[in-house]
Amino acid sequence: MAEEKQEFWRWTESNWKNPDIIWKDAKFVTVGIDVGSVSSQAVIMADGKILAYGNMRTGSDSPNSARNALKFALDALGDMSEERMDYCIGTGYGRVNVPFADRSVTEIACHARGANFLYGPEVRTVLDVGGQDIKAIQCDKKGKVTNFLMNDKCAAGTGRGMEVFSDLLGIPIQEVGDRSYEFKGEEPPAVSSTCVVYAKSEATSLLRKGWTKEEVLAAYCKAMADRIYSLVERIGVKPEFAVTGGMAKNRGVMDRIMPKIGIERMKTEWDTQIAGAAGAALFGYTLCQKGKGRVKG
Amino acid sequence: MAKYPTEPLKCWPKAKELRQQFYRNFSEAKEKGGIRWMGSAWAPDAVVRGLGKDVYSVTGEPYGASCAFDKPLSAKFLSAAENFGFARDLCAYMRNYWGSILCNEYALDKGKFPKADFAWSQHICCSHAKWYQNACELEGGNVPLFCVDVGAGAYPPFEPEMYPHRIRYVADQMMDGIEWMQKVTGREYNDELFLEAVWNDMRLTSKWAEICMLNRATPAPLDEKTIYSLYVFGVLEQSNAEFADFYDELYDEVKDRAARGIAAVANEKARLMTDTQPPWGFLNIYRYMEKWGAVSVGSLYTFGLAGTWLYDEEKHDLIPRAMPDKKPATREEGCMMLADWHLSKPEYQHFYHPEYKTKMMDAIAKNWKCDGVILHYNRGCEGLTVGIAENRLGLLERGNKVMAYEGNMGDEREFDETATINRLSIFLESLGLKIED
Amino acid sequence: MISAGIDCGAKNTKTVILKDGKVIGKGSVLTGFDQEKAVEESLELAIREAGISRDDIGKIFGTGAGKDSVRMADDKVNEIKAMGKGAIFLFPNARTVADVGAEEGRAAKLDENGRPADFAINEKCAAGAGAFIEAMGRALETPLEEMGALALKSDKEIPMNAQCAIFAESEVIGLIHAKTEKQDISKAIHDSMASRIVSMIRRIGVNKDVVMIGGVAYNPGFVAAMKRELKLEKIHIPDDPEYGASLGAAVLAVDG
Amino acid sequence: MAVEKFQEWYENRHAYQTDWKKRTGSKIVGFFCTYTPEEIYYAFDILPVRILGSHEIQDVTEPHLFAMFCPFCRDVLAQGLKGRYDYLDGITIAQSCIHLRQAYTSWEIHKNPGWSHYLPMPNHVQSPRAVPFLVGEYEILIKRLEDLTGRKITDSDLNKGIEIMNKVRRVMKDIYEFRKQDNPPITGLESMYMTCSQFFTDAREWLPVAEEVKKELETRKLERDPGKRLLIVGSENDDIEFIRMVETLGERESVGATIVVEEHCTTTRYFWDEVEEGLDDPLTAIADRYVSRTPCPSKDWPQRTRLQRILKFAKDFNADGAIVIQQKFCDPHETDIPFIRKFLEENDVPTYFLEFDVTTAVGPFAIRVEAFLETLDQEDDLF
Ligand SMILES: Nc1ncnc2c1ncn2[C@@H]1O[C@H](COP(=O)(O)OP(=O)(O)O)[C@@H](O)[C@H]1O
Ligand SMILES: Nc1ncnc2c1ncn2[C@@H]1O[C@H](COP(=O)(O)OP(=O)(O)O)[C@@H](O)[C@H]1O
Ligand code: SF4
Ligand code: SF4
Ligand code: SF4
Repeated sequence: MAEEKQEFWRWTESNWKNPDIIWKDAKFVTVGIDVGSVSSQAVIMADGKILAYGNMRTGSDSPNSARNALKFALDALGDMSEERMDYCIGTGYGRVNVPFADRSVTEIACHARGANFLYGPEVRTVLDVGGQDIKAIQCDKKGKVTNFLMNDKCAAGTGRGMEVFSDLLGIPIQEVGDRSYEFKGEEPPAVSSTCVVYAKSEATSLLRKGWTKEEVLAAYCKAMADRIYSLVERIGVKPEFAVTGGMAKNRGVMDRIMPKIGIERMKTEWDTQIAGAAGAALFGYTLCQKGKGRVKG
Repeated sequence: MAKYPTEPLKCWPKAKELRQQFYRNFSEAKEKGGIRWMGSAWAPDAVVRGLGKDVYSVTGEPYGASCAFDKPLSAKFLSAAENFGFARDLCAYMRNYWGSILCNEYALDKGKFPKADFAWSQHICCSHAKWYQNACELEGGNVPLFCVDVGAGAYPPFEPEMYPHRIRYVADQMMDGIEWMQKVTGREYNDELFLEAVWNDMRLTSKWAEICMLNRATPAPLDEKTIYSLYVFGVLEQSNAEFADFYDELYDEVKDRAARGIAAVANEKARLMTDTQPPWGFLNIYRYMEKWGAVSVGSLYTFGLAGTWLYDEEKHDLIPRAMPDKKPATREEGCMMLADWHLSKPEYQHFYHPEYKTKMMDAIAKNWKCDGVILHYNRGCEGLTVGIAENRLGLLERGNKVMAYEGNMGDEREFDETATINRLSIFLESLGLKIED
Repeated sequence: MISAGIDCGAKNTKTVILKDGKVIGKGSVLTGFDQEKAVEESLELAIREAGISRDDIGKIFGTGAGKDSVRMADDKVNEIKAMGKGAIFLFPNARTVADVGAEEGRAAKLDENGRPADFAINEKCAAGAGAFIEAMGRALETPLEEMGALALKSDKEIPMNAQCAIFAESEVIGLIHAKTEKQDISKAIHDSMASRIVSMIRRIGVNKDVVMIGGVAYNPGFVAAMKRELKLEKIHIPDDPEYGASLGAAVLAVDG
Repeated sequence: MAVEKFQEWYENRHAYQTDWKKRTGSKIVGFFCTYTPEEIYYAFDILPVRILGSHEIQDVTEPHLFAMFCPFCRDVLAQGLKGRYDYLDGITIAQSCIHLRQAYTSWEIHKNPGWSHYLPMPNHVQSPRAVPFLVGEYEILIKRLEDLTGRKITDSDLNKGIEIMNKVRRVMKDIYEFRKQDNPPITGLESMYMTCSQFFTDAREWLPVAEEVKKELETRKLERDPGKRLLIVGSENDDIEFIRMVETLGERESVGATIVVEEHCTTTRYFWDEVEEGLDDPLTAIADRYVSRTPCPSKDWPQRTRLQRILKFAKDFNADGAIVIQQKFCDPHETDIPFIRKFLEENDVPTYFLEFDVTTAVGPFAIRVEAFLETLDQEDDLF
């Protein structure tokens, strides 16, 4: 009875090209590479505008992940060679392993700067929920970090946990958000353990009690929302509030956090996963403008 | 089939009324023109009594426990304390208390949190003085604080003698405290009231120990879940005359129960003892044990926090400490007597060495005829859990059956009910018991 | 008399059929979501191997995290009791037994009748169980079955700190980046988990005759790490360690 | 370089101590807390050595310490249980926090140290009653030490002890002066080796080396960019790896830092205050010093006197920012931390708060520290 094992946690990778920009006229082409624990992005900018990006899963080898992400973005663009880059900044968990980067900046600074770009300068509080980390960041109007908090030694409540869970229930990760609202009656109470490792036993026992998959999902999303919120609560929310990282796409968790915060989160057309890489590319652009770019030889 | 006859406690309604009155007094103190103070359950409250008959306290630990019973409220308090920046592993009572101030909400009648005129406490666990130091600061920084350090060494027989300079140290701080109280309240100190209070303190704590002695009977006339509602008087205010009188009454009733063979739990088959505060929001675990015929008959915690005992090395027994021959006559004598009395508190001894506590616990296990010991590794209280892992080893070595579970007296997030029930079942089964449905 | 013990674990459900003190049938299936189905299937497998019919079985005892799903059981026993009995049945000298399964690690001190005198169960988030190594295998891109053998090739000591399985994953990836040999990483993973289990065993006291059961005992890398941590020459491990608790349940069904 | 000697001592504490015993034929007593009056031990010609952890992962303390006791006290107890200190002639603790007390009592129960003494160091150090009480305790201690050594001491022995410890304190403070320079000729790491090595060695042998280091520093120049100047506030901390990580960030990343001063019980809280010399009653002088030194938070009440001292350090050493370290489960410090952070922020010292565990890898802390340093950059190239 060998079934084809489907991997429900595999969120879709994507790349994109901005059709409106002719990069050949650009003064500076800068690149930001964000190698996260789960995903890697490359954002290519022409004079501070996004030209193209690539967003894919991180492999077990981050130098390659960086290269692949860049290649993915260049593929979207089609006609640019790596040599055209004026400056490249690495960020994220694997930032020191980006072989072609000129410099690295922490993902905390990059996400704040990126959020400032994706959402606009009104952003003061940024929540980044990625694969392993939850970060609550406060920043000024320039996107400079003024304060931040990170989760401690437990991965509960992070994107990776959601991946494991979606796989377990056999619900594709993109559908998790909507499915978590498809149940009748009252919202079930949060599960008690958001531990990634123990999620399975908890889910099993709930399903056995007669819960539907959707209810289990709702209970899990709620628990994750509680966990994430506790970090946000500790730093305090100053408006405007924006969310970056992959979890921003999961309304099952996000829509359960927002009522607690009490204000709306900002909206963007951009892919929230590219915030870090976009911030990095922007820093590169600023450096180039100040004449502190790469010394070409 | 029930093995033993059982009856409700006659003085139960009175206990309830006394407790409620106590909490009400604190919130209404101002309307009566009285004085309000805050401090620990272990604070020498007799000293404050010299300020007059209208001084009322909120006692931090029982207050923290009261919060814990209301889980949503407690969750709110705890998160307020965390948001202020306090670590989650700090004393759970303390965090509930600070949370109440931060939210300005009194858990006992849902009104505003009554601001105290001053704080008066003692210090032995790392948190006691810091608790009220921070509480004063959170109240706006204008509540004065005085703490008496009682970390002056263990009491005999755990030390060869009670060195005079140790009693002096504690008594002198009380003397200073009296001066300080007069200054911060502007009131004249009444030594007579004080001396009376010292006597009441000794009377109450010694009587409580006598009451606990009665629980040596089989079947036990009191179970620990009931004890929790009764020992609290010795925790709320030890020098309270009304409370001391109540214990006299209680003593008579329990004595009568023991004589007539009235059980607290009808199907008592095995006797247990526990340690440290229970997870207050989950006292139903005691009910669960009863289903197995297992009755917890007490603990060093309930016996020793409200009672004064001396450990007898030779008999390997805990003996209620006898009242002094005569009442103190002067302020200084009162302070010396009170200091000496307090320093002998069983619950102070383990701060110096776990071995002392192991001895006292083993004495309870043997003399109260316990079949097993359940230790609560209480994440909410470092003070009472200090050395607990060594107590476990020491009790095992002395032939006791011991079980430990992790939990928290005041932070429900750290208590796993299912896992604990599972563990309890394994343990009770290993004692040869079987659950009755 | 013929008896059966069924251990419905977090990952696997195992059945042992016992006839006059001899194991005549065994069956193990993945527990999955439907525990009752798993129980039925594992019992079926064991019955088939034993070559008996269901009616031949006099008594069935259930145990394990999902013991309530063993509907046909005459009685249920807790995991500690079952593992103790199983261990003493296999090794009459055993006084300390550890059972490491997919999601739970347990240890017990036994009296001469195999009754637990003291026990410990890992706390909710120790990540000190089989699932930890499985998760690490994924990060190392190595099948679980090869993890142990790989570890045996190494004699390096690399401390691994992360207690969280997920963070350990990134620690592993960090080590890969630092060009650490796979075998050394694997050893570090096993060492760190063994250290966690040994901590738990020490809580109840270590005797020289330590028995280990549970699926993780199949893993030679883990066993070697346990010996190192416990400073023991030998740890007793039965041929089919994962059946330890179900065997105990089957024995208890006879003994009562 | 003399400064390297400190590291050598730090790393080879056991070799040094066993050798010292062989050489001198005298006794060594291990102490668990810096409230131990080392002067009195020196008066008896006993070598007091502080017991610190080894930062290794261990599995021996689990039966003795329940999970919520601090990793530092676990690490310390592990040293004893693993037999690393079997050469000691006794152990002692001065009453400070109850966590460390557990390590001490478990050690006492399971290792049979021969001689042990619990000193009830008063907690109410702001009370005038503390000094007379402590003198009473010192008298008991002296009797116990007479039992251990079989000899009696005089005031002049005590004065000798005072002199030794005061010299140590003075030279450390002198060396700390160098850290005020724009590019300090001594790193935080070296400085940590200095203070800790003193715990492990005979002060009389340590002192000449320290004096030499003092001279060296007058001309020493370090070929490194000091980066941001940091003050570290925390509980026990001899986490060499952490300090190394912070001070080498600049080699890997675009921001770097130097630790210029700390408020730790391994550093300034331990040595900053001296015993007044030349008083009639040396015991009272010693008691006075321990009662009035920078307190550990569990003794810092009713006034919170630490705040001003910490701020003064920040100003005197011109710190750009402070990292407030919370040792996991360290209750005494945890009760102060929110107020310290608030106070420093109000006084324009940016702070970052770090929950710490001496036995975990420093890796995950790197990103936090680095991001904090980024926020300190005033004229940031990136904006
Ligand atoms: N389309 C999507 N829908 C829902 N969740 C998603 C989607 N894409 C990614 N995620 C979630 O985001 C997580 C990855 O977040 P990301 O910020 O990219 O991580 P990091 O940068 O830390 O590697 C995944 O683990 C997954 O839970
Ligand atoms: N051949 C093997 N090699 C290594 N590990 C194994 C092997 N077989 C099983 N395991 C480990 O054993 C665990 C399952 O053990 P088991 O005792 O059946 O668990 P449970 O009772 O919790 O279901 C798995 O998580 C796996 O790590
Ligand atoms: S930790 Fe325990 S002993 Fe200490 S103040 Fe809190 S309740 Fe009291
Ligand atoms: S609870 Fe789970 S996710 Fe959290 S630290 Fe433990 S293993 Fe990791
Ligand atoms: S002061 Fe803090 S770090 Fe130091 S031993 Fe005590 S609890 Fe541990």
